Order: sequence, then C-alpha cells, then structure tokens
Amino acid sequence: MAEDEFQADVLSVSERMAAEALIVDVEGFQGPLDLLLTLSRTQKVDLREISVLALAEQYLAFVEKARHLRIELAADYLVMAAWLAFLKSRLLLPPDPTEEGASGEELAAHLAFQLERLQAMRDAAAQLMARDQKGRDFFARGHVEVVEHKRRVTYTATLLDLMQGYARIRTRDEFRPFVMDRESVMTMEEALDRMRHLIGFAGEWTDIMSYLPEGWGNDPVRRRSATAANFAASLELAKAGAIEIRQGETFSPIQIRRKPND
Amino acid sequence: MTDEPDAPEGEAEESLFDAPPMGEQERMVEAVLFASADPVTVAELTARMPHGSEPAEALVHLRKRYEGRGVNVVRVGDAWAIRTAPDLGYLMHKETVESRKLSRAAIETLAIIAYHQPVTRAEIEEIRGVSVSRGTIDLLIELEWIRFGRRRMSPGRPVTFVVTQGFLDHFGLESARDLPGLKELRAAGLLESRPPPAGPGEGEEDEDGDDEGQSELFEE
Amino acid sequence: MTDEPDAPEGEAEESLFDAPPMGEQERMVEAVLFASADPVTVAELTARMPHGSEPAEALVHLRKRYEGRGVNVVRVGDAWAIRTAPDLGYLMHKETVESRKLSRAAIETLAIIAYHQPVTRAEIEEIRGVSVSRGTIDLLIELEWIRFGRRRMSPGRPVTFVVTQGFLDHFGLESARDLPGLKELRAAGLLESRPPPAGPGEGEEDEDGDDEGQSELFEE
Repeated sequence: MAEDEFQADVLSVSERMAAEALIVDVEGFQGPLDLLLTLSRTQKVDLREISVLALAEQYLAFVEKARHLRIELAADYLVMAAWLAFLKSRLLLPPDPTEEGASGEELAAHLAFQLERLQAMRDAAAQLMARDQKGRDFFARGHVEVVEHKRRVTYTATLLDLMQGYARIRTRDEFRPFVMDRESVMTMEEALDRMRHLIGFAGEWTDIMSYLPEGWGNDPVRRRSATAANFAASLELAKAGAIEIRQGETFSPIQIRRKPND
Repeated sequence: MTDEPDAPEGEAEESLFDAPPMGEQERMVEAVLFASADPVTVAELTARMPHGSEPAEALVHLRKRYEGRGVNVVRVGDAWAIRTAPDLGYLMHKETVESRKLSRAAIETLAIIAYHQPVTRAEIEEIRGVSVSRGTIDLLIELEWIRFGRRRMSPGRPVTFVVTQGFLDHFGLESARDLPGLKELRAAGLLESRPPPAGPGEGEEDEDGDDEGQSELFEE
Repeated sequence: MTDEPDAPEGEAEESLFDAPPMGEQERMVEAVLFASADPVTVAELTARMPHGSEPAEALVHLRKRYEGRGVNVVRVGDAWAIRTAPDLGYLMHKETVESRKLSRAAIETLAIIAYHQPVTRAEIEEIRGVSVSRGTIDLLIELEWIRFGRRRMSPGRPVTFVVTQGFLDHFGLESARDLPGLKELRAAGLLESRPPPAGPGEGEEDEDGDDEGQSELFEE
C-alpha cells in the first residue's frame, strides 16, 4: 500500500491499473522497446510530443511492480530500466559540464525517435500485410504449359542449399565424435580376443598377470589398463564357461585355467 | 440452398438474385480458367460463380475474344482451359526444361569454389576431405556456374576455379563477397548447431561498450 | 513508327530478319506470359522472340488490352507477369494456398527489410529493440522474400538483406519504391539510420557477424 501511495505522485489510478494488466501480459511483449511503445499510448499524444520523462517513470513503475509481484523479467528489461533510471537522472539534474557523452535531452530525443520509428514500421507492416497477396487475393497461372518436343535438363540448387552445404563441410570437424587417445588403453574386447587364443594352452593354473601383452607390464598407465581389461575379459570367459578362476586369499594373485571339458 | 425451382432454360422470369452482367461473368470465367491447374467443366464454373450465372454463355464470348490471340480458350474433353496458340509453341521451349536437384557433392564443390575462389582442385579436395570427381567439375562448368581462373603460381602451376556471372545471377547475389560467413549463417539460423562455445556474445553488462567496433573483437 | 527513310513498310529490300509485325509480337508476349507462373523479364522475352522484336513496346499494348479484364498484365520489378484481377479472388478458393501464418516478429522484420533495404541485421535489431530470433531470417529466405544484398562498406563489412522479386510478386508491387507510405516515412526522416547519441550505458547493440573480411568469418 505504501508503495501505491508512492506511485500516486506519478501515476493515476487508471495508469496503475493499466500497468498491472501489462505485467500479466509481459510474455506478450517483444522486448522493452515494445513495452515502452505500449506505455506511451497512455499519454495519448503524438509520439513526437511524448514526455520521455513520464515514460521513464511509467517503465520504472512497471519494473518495480513486476518485482513486487515476483514476476521474472528478462535481462533486457532490467538493462532498459537501468538505462531509463540513468536517463531520468540526466533529465532531472542540471547538466554537469564535466560529464561526457550526450545530454539527457539528446538521449530522450533518440528514444522518442526509436519509438516513433518502431511504430512507423509496425504500421508499414500492417499496410503491407493488408495488400492483396498472391495465392490469396490474386493468382498466378495454375497450369504451366509443357511442350513435349524439346527437353533440356537443368540442375537447380538454391542459395540455401549452397550455404548449408558449405556450412556442413566447415562445421564437420565440430561434429566429429570425441575419440579418446587409445595409445595406452586396452579395451576388454582386445583382451578377450587375445585370451581366447591363449587360453587353449592354459591347462594349468596361471597367474592372470602373465597374460599381459608384451610391453604393457612396465608403464603404469598401460599396465593398469591392460590389467583391468584382462580381468574383465577373464570374468567374461568364466561366465561363458571357458575358464575357471581362483584366488587364494584377498590380494593374492588371481589364477585362471581352461575349464577341463569332458 | 434455395427453395425456388430450377429455372428452366429460356424462362423470362427474373431471378431473385440478379446474376452479374455477362461482361462480368466473362471476367470470372477468364480468371478461373487462368488460375486452375486443370481444365474446368461448366458444372464447376457454375458452382463457383454467383447464383444465376451462365458460364456456358460466358465461355462462348470468351472463346471469341481470344480467337487469333496468343492464347486460346480450348475445349479439353468436357472441360475448358486456356492454352498457348499452337503456332507459338516454338516460343515455349524454355518452359520444357526438366529440373533436377544438384547432387550434394556438386553443391559442396560449388560452395567451396564460391567461398574460396580462386581455388585449385587439390584445395577443394582438402576442404571436402574426399576427392572430387571429374564429372562434378564438368557439370558445374557445363552449367556455366564455374570457369577456369588463373593458374596458381605454385609448383605444377595448377588451374584454379572461380564462379561466373551466371552463378551470381542464378543465386541472386551481387558478388561472391556477399556470401554470408559461417557466423552470419549461424546468426540467420541456417546452421543448426549449438551456439559457439565462447560465452554470451551480448555485451549488455558492458559499461564501456559504446565503442562499436570493439565488441566484435572479443567474440569467439 | 516514324517516317524514316528506311522504314521497312513496302520496301523492296526487306531484311531477311525483319521483326514480326507488332500485333504478332503482342501475341508472342501474351503466350509467353500466360505460359509462365513466374514473372518474365524483358531480356528473357527478347531472347525468346525473333530477332529485332521489341517486347517492351508489345508489353505496353498488351497491358492496355487486359485492363479491366479477369486477368491483368502486371509489372514485377523488371519483369512482367499475368495475374488474376484481385477483385475476383473470392472465386479462387480452390487455388488458395494455405499460407503459413507469419509471426509478428517475421512480419516486422520483413517490413523493416523492405523499407530500409539494404539493411544489416544489427540495424533490424536496433529498430525492433530485440534481437532477431534464429529462424526468422531463415524463414524469410526460404519464402524467397529476402536475399543477401551487398556487404555494407562499414567496419566489419556486415552482410545486408534486401527484398526479392518474389516479394514484389507476392504483394503485387511493381517495385520497392511502390511500398505503401514509403514517401511519407522518408519525408518524416523515419528511414534514416540515426546512430544513438554516445553516452554511458549506450553500448547494448551487439553487431555480431562484423568481421574484417570474408575469410575471417570462417571459424577454424
């Protein structure tokens, strides 16, 4: 309520009602400039004679109200609010000769120009769409004549095809799937493949570590990868019933042997 | 639709709804025949035109009007159409072209030439990552979209390719330099890919962003 | 046309390649325009018609002949087409193409391009006060209502957009100069590009796509 009294200085009751209605419709605005244009209509004057100061007040009241109602406003709206607050201060305070940049009046005039221009473009768009349109109000030839006796093949491609084709090539690298550096990685498939061949000879219990391929036992990174792969492959083979696994106690060597069949 | 009995032919009775004047009916028939892809029957005309119209009579007038003209009103089965006068068929040759979509390889090759001209075949292959078949280059030359440019002053003096005026005309470009770059393609939504990895390009928080040329330098 | 001494009329030494009489040329133009769904340029007509023909003059006659008829000869940019008279559109419901409903953003963007062309994306955004969403430009290009124009000779050489002949054809405009209210808008100074006065916090415009030259636009 206190806030309403505060606003009463600048806004009439009907304006406040209007502002509230606007907030509900905030999704329907095409950005802060659109909102400003809508607000300016409440002044009911030629856009060239609009009071930018009053407009800034209305806008800031709008943002304040939205914040009060806990309505999430897009960043653009807050940027505009900050700018309008700045503009308002420039318009109200006597010009400071040390300050650089345009005067408040110049900034206000430009904003009024932007609003007028946007309104003009809206009107122009409406006039354009109100024109007779092909395929709706007037029509092109429905039947394009085809004479059979002289045929020529032409190839068509649109600018869109061309640009998309180019974009496809130039961005191909961006879409290449991520590939890990496989130098020091052994996959389970690789280990499985190896062990399948070797296991035929393993009639006796053998330490699983002896299955590491040559050159994989020294480098810690490669050793770790190969060990993990071999272990996983061993489990896989055991599951398939090809081998048996045993381990004497926790952390003791894991041994495997071919499953004695029949 | 109405409760009045079908007006028999030759009756002098005035219809409740006046049919448009015959001249107006002729215009209507003319427009409908022109816009229809297929020949139109009198029944269809009757159904489309205002109540009380006499398309059969309008057709007689219209047919007469087009006698000796560049196009004629002709009967096709029990329907009517506007067709080019038979003696002018030779003018229509260009209407008989059969158009085919350019292959992906050809489009990509053409695009690379347009964006990188003058460009050698080896360079095209490097950019595409696959070899360019002779047929592709030949087709583009035959279409008069590309032509040979200067030889490159590098070992082997390879020929280069450039796009032609015909290419610019076909694609509605004023010059090859007006082709949009990747960033612009993306901005126009022509490139369906995620936004560039660099953070938001908008400089809203930028306090000293009034130097126009500056902000772009920091993008991407 | 004039009483020049070498007027071909009745002369014994008639050229082997005499152009056909104007009436005949009118028929030819009529046939070609009727046969084509798209507008045909005078250059195309000249190329198709016998040597020495004057399609531009024939068009003047033909246009007059179709005044007030069910179909009319209309000018579209530097090309010509036959279109049904707009007052008869109601008869054509069968031919009506269900046009995609354009969003407000797309309509405004289109109008801005038409009235301000050639115009950059940054300028469109400056006028609308919001960024042009992805797909809006894309859609308008796909509809063949806009295309890329020359790059602007300003820092960054941004691409520009202009409207196409297809746009003129769709909205029944002879040229972009005939856009409704264009003169008034220009007189009111609303089509000038007026840079915002420099001041703190005024740097919101992001002029994306502004790079030095074309090659730099390609992200590696």
